[in-house]
Amino acid sequence: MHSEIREQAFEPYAELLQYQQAMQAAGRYGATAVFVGSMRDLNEGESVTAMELEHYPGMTEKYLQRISQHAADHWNLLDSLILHRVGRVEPDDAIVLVAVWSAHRKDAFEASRYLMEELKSKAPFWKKEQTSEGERWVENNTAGY
Amino acid sequence: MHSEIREQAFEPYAELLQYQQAMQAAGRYGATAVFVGSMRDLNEGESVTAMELEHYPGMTEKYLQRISQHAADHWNLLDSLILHRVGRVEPDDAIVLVAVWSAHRKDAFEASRYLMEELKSKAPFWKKEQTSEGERWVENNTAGY
Amino acid sequence: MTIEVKFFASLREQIGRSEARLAASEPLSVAEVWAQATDNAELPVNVLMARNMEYVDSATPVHDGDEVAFFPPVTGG
Amino acid sequence: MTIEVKFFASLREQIGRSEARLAASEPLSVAEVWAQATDNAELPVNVLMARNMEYVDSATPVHDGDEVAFFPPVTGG
Repeated sequence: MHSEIREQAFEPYAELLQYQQAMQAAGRYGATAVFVGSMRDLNEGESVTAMELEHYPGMTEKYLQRISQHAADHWNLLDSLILHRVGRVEPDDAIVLVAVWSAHRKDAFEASRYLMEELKSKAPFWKKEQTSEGERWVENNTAGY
Repeated sequence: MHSEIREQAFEPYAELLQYQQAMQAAGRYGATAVFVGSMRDLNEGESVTAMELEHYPGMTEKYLQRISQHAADHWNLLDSLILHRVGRVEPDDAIVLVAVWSAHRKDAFEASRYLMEELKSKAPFWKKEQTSEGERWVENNTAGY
Repeated sequence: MTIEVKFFASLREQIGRSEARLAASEPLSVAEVWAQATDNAELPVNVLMARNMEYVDSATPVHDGDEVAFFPPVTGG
Repeated sequence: MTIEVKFFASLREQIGRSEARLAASEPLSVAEVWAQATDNAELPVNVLMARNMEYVDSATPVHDGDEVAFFPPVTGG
């Protein structure tokens, strides 16, 4: 179970593979559910050229750790991984990676979705977009359900 | 939108990355939901050393194509990918990869789960396990909900 | 008319072959195809049936040149 | 007693600073920390509040050495 804030761009599928190999759980997980959130170059009808991702150092890490632990308590999981980018982000960059390994798919699907919804609704991150019209704070995350 | 039967082992995250780069949709997808089903070395309490995956050539491909099309009609997706292994499979091998790209996470999550549930309940594949006690056909897929 | 019949997985092993070709002189349902292809074996309760690679039920009529398949519950993914 | 106060994102920009340190002689609630740290600015309706990096509400009491943070709705992921 690992969660981490990243200040540099990361390639989510390479990270996944590396983490999975280090887990040494080959043959035990039947189900891996993954979500990758990437930066789009369009939001609310405007072209977005870059984004500054701010967080609350200390609280953000604590919050990601807590939801990971909650998922591990609530579903039958072998492991989970959360990576979240901060700092200057460009279109197509990965913003967030959530991955969950389980023996069975129900647990993997539900836990990955739980982690994303909790992260989006409560983890202290804030996005400021740079658009052709200037800078603007993103005001609300949509509910995913 | 692509679905394919594979007779050789594949590395799902390398396949994902390759497919995603070829999509040329950088900046348009904000959400990628992925599911990987892998072979476990234990099932129903018995050690499983290998598996033979049979399919119905023609119907299986048609069925995967149909559920991909249904997902594209029902959710707002940019693309989807399904790879499914057949033939002799060994523990830790990927059996299935499902990936869905969308602007928003709700569509990606729901469509990936839909594809997996349809695939598990209706796509014509059959597993025969080799265990320490001999060979046995897997009799039922559990419902994922 | 000629009908191609296929069996898969455990059903193929039970029946002892993967394919059969029926020559029928009158219209058949899927259930009748099963009966003729298996020497009137009992149709298993949980068997799945396809005609021309589409799921159907046992009452579905079969036409000349159709491919009819019988198989157990699927276990992919 | 001493209280560390933090502001994030658009709230930080509105208030014009990211941190403040309060010296208080009597017990305070989170709402009172906000008032003292912002010269009695109105508490925004949708503001989120944390004490020692845990979400709290505006009535929560604050103790010596606590860190209290105010920020707008989160937009990560």
